[in-house]
Amino acid sequence: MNGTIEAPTIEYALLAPLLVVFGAAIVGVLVEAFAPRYLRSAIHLPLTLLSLAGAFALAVWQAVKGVPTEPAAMGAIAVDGPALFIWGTILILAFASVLLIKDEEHFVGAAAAVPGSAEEEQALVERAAHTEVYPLLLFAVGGMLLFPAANDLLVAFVALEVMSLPLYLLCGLARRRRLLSQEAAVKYFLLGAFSSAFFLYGTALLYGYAGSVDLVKINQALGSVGGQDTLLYIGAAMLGVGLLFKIGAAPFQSWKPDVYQGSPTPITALMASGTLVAAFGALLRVFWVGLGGLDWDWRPVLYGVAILTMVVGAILAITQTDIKRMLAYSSIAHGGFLLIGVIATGHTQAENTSALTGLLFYLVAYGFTTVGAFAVVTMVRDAGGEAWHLSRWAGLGKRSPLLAGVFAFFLLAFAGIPLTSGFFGKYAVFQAAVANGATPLVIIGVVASAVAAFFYVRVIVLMFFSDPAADGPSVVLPSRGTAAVVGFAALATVVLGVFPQPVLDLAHTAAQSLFVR
Amino acid sequence: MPWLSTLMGVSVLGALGVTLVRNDKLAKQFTLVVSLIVLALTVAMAVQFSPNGDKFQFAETYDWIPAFGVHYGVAVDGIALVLILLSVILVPIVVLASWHDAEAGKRSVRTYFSLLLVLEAMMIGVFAATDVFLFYVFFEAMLIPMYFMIGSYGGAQRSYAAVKFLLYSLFGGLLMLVAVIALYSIAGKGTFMFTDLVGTIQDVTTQKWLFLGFFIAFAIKAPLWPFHTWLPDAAAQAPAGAAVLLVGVLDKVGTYGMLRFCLELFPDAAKFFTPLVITLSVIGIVYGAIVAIGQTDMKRLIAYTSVSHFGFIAMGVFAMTTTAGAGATLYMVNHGFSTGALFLIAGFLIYRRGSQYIADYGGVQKVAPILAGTFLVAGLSSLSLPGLSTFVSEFMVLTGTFQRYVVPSVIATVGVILAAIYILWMYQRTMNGPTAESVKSLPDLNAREKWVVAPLVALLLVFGFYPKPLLDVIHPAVQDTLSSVSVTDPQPAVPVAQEGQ
Amino acid sequence: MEPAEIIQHSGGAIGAAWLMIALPLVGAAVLLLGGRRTDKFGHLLGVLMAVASFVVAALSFVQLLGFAPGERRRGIELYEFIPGLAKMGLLVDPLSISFCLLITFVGSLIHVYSIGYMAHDPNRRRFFAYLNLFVAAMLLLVLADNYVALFVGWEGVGLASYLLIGFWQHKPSAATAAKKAFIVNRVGDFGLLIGIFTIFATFHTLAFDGVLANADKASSGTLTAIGLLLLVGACGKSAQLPLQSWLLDAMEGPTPVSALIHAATMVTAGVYLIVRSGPIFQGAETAQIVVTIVGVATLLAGAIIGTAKDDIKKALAGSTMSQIGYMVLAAGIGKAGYAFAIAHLITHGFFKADMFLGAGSVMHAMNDEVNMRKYGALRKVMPVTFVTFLIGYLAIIGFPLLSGYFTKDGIIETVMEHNAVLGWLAVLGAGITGFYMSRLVFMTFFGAKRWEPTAHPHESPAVMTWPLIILSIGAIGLGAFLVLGNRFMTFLAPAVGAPEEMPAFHPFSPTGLATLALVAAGAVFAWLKYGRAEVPALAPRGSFLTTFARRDLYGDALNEALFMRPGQWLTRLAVFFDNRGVDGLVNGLAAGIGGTSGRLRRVQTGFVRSYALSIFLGAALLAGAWLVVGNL
Amino acid sequence: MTTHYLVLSALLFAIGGVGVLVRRNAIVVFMCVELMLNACNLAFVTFARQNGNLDGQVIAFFVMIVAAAEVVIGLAIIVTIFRTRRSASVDDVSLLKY
Repeated sequence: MNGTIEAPTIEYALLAPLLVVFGAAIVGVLVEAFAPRYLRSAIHLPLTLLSLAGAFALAVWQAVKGVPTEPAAMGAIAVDGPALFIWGTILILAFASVLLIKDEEHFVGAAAAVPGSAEEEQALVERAAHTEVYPLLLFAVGGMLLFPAANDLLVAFVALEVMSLPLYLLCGLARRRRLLSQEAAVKYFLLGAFSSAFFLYGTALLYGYAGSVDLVKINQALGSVGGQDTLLYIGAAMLGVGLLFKIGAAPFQSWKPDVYQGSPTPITALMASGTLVAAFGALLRVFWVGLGGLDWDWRPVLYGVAILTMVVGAILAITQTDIKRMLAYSSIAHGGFLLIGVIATGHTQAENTSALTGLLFYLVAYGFTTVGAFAVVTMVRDAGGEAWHLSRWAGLGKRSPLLAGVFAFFLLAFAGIPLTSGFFGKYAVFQAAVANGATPLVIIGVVASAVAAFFYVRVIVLMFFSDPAADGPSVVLPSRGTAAVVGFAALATVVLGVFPQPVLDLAHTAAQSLFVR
Repeated sequence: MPWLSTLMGVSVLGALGVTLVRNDKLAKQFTLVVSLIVLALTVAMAVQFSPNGDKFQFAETYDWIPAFGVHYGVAVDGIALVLILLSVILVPIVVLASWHDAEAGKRSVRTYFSLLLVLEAMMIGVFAATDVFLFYVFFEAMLIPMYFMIGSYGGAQRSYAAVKFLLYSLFGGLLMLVAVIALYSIAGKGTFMFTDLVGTIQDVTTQKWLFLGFFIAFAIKAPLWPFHTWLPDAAAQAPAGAAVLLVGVLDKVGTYGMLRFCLELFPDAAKFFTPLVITLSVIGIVYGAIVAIGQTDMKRLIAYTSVSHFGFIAMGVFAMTTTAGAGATLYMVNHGFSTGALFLIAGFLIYRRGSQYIADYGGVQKVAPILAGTFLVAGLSSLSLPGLSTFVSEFMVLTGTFQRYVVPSVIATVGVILAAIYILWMYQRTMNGPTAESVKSLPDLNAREKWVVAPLVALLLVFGFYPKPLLDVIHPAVQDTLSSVSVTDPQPAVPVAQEGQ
Repeated sequence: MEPAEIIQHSGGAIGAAWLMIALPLVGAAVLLLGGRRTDKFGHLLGVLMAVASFVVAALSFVQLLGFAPGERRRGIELYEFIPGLAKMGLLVDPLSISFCLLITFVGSLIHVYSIGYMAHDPNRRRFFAYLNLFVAAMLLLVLADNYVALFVGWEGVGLASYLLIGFWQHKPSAATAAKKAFIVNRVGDFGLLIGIFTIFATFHTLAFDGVLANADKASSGTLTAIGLLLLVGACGKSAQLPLQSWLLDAMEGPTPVSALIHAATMVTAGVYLIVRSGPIFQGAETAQIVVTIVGVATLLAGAIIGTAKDDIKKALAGSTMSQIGYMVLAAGIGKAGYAFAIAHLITHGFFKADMFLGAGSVMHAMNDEVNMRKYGALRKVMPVTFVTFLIGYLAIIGFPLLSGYFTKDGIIETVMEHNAVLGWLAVLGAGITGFYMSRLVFMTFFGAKRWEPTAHPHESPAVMTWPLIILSIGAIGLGAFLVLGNRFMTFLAPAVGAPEEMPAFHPFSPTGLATLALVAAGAVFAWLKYGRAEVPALAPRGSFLTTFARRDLYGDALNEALFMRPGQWLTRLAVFFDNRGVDGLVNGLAAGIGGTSGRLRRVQTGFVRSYALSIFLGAALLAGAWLVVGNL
Repeated sequence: MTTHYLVLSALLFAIGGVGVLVRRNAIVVFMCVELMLNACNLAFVTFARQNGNLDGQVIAFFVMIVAAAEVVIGLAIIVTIFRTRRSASVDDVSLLKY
């Protein structure tokens, strides 16, 4: 090479969804800077929603127009079938989360004000609001879109940070229980930074091994380069730490319960759905594309991780008394189930396709149900804000049967009862795993989900079979947005549970050509 | 005409309709009407069933989830038909019987009855499913309405019982799920249609594993010893009506599954495990009866008698002789009627006095002779007195089993003696002797309750003396099943040329 | 000579034989379903049905006589009962028709008698319903042409007996007795059932003609097994040792019940079963021997029990056991004994029913007092009862020329030829019979009044006395009619076969004389002890032997020690095991997981640094694992 | 000879990691994370030299920028919680547990 750098080519059309979101985010920042306070939220909301919708539309157009078979932006970003599918999913989920955020109830007036201080009082009085929430969220979503599409580890790292940093902040902005919220923020931030350091170090080692951070090149190097396996293994492991941390797989799950519990519920919803989807997309790409040739080595490792994750998630959830914390553990358990799908790679492309299809379907099903569940959580409140403690949910089935019914339905979906989306999600993944000889893992999986069923059922028992507490929580009349989210999620859970075929087809076409190489 | 879909459709629509009706009384009547319509339709279907026609009739098959090779496939053979008949006959009776059950807990009456109809649809579906996956879906989904019926409308311990019931069955179901998936991918047919899957699994070891996956689920459902302990709790806590459907129909899915899936899909494994299953059944027969004798709670007692009876059924299924198989199938039907009657009449009694404990009764016969009389008839059917249909089935099961397994069937026959003890002793303690103070003012059966009991008793008597109509339908199906397992009945030592024997 | 072929038959009274069963069944149904509405005429309907069924039986009998002896086995197809197992069909042949006549005739009389006896019972209608039910079931039992249908009748009569013993169910003793009767019978049925299974496994049919005609083809081992199993059934139904204990308690039932079910008809079903299954037993030496032993043992046991009872009905019950013992003994001998067994069964039906009804009329007069020590000198106040009872008494002890003399003596003679030991034991039994029956008569009708002050004995109404009279006529003449000239044996031959040369009847055979002598001795001894001597109002403590007899030879004590107590213990154990053991395991597992969770969640300390540590270690673990796997 | 640099970077990374585990003060903990990032940078640069392409060095710049952004966010959060609790010790923030 002779030092001259030729100008890179960038397929703006392909990246349009990304650019829209990021662009909107920057506009949002400008709005914060220049628009008068009373106008801001009036501008932000449509801006955010429109940008997300627009991005979604673009992604769809992209998919219709024909999925590119070449990585874009000089091989930095791969806009392929799975990526587009995941983009679509994330955008819908983000849209839903925004609808939840809409009623300011959730966010602190003045984050800088010390809880219980005069300033806070004042902030409340003048109904101050942190409208930065919207641009922050957009940045996070942008990161989420970029993360699974990143075709080289550097972009992946940047995307990781772009996704995480805004979330760190958003976690700390809860209006009520501010101490918890701030604590969540600190924990998430420190641990997140810690883990991303691992990710970066892993990147460095792999770079050292392959001489490039491009996933495809790394994969090619796997065969050719010799003698530096230690470098490779440790590097891959470090990379794994960073990714597994984001999905909250054991033993990297410890942040999840605390952060999910402390954060404002809409943000929890976004993290539990969007981040998880994004992280899995990235995990898949890194392991299937970057380390594809290494699967005989990483499969046993992930095998162990999956088992540990399912067991830890299922078992610890049993004794939880806080609804959000319980959902956090449940999402850990589901992370375990999803990992089964990651492991279920086979020898033929068809097998891999079916595994990927199952995984994508599971992500959609789980994401929608999760958003719905958290949306319901935002609606059950008492004097101190949302009623988190399970004992407060007793007898909800009598006070507001409809809401309780919907929530029960979501729980059954989590438990994977037939005729709900959750069942087909699990089924698709398990089937792929069995087909590729991971039957023992599946057996552990079903045992874990039997255990998991217990705590979902326990909530149903509380809501329906036990009598309401005298000063039980009241169910607020949902804002139109929240109602829409709950309704949509419920609908999705039913439809995917009864007629999964269309979405399965979609996922299948998306997974058809697997990831571009 | 798509009979089976119509049946399910009517009940589902009925369920929706009930939720829309505003007034409770109307809702009840509506439910009753719907269930009667379903009954009528089913009978209309049954008369068109030709016993010696194709194995599966009234078949409908549509793709449901091509990606998984899953179909919406329903059809009936003789076995399924009689079980569906059982279900649709029991539902209206249960509706009539639980007229006031739902009100006890100050909970939504409409929900109760709409759950009832949903359950009916699922009961029809689970027996009619010709697609293994569809069967599994119904198998699991059925749990939910029953779970709510027990949990919301049951007795003091209801939530414990409901959770235990759900988790126990769910666990079995999940194991079965693994087997279902494995069956699909090992068969490699790309379809879940039962008929296509029969005989695809050749390797015996594989068969054994898959068999276990299915069997454990069914053994929990049935329930077979030692997987039975959820039943007494569930049955004792459930409202009488729900208990009838639980023990009368839902549990039959277990034994039905053994006959339909365990035998036909995994014949070699079935033969391999027969000794084990027969042992469990025999233990269950004797053990269940002995434990029943020791019960102090009426509903628990009845539940344990069912454990004993399910032992008979499972034994009949795995004896693999035509007589035993047909007997077992008939047993499933009769047991539904007889235990149904027992539970309902016990329910009437409990509803009046407000206690499930045998000790709280005594001398009821004097104040409520009709109640006592019908209770006795139901009891006698439970101890399978000749002249009542249960005798026919039990006799067939034992005779058929004896042809192949002498010792087990002899031990099982001890159950006949024990049955006399638990039934008659309970009857004596509740109905005979000096009338207890607490029941002095007990009213006798009212018109509605008589209408509940009459059909059951009638069925028990009619099929007790003339089981032919049922057996003519059952026999070909059972023979077909056994031939696909490729077993033949043992030959007599002294062959006697007998016309029509 | 062998039994004749069965000929399919239709038409005539025999063709309508099913009416015999149907009529009383309808009666029962109407009375049970009709409820209070039928109270007024319930008893009349009951009687009508019984009589109607007798008429059918009589007509069928006449038609049967019309056929040549070799063609007197007529089978009637009704419908297919259990496809592949059995058809519902009837077999009208000399054997079954004799039973039909006995059942319907004596049954009708007892129905009539009951009108008076139950006059004051509020539930008389239900009583008649049950009686009709019984008659129907009993007729099905004897008319069935296969073992399944027979079993249906078999348990049907068991049910009727359960209902009738417990008819006064407000009395705990009655309820318990009823339950006991049913359960003990079930133990017998257990044997019968397995016998039937074996038959099916062997012949693949359960029809009599199929099985019995081919019995000789089966191995003697199989036949022995079947025979013994059938015997178990017979013991249960006919209160033979070791399943006798229920019969004495069964006396809790109203007296007509004791007369009809527990003396005349149901308890003889065992004998019917053995005789009907003759070919099987003839192929099984051992089985036959066991049958005879059971018979002898029971006839002695019953007699001994009879000697010690002060309760008039229990004394009679003991005697019933004993008499049935005679029949079983005879039936065990084979073709030579069948005729006598059945003949004695019929005559016994008459005179025992006669005496039971007599006892009933006495109780009726003494406001339901059953303790004979409270009777005495009743012959003056109730002459009809006395005379009829006396006839029955003479008949049973075998007073020359009365029924019992011919039939019982016939049995003893035959047994004597078959096996001397058994014979002499039978004779001994006859002697004891002489004693306890005399004791009973003397204590009841002779001696001084020992009545309760409240008692005002009087003769019973005509509706009760006429049946007595008719029955006593039977008790007088029937024996001679049947036995003389082997009339009955020749009649039965087509059904059950007969010995090669017919036994000649000689009135003063040594055995006969010995029997008479012993009986006389017994009677005299009884006279000395209870006729002439003063009978103490309270039973004296008596010797060990007396208590032994009073306690029913410790039969109940034995059952309690062997079955009841261990049973209760086992039950308690099983219940405990089920709750703690099986269920405990499940709940324990759940609790275990919960506990694990409770401990495990402590790991989530809430300290960032511990989380970081877990990540750090996790990373190390991951890298380590990877290195290991990678370098494999 | 590049191995020395690698060893050094590994050392730094380890020190940073351990620092995160042992130090209580949130700021210091955060600094340790930064140290880890810089260890990575060193590794990148070294490998760049070893592999003879510039990517590694370019990446180092990216990382610095990201690190800077992280600092901004981090300090914001830490300062807030410090104002609330008057303590920057990470061991004090342990309300969320089990």
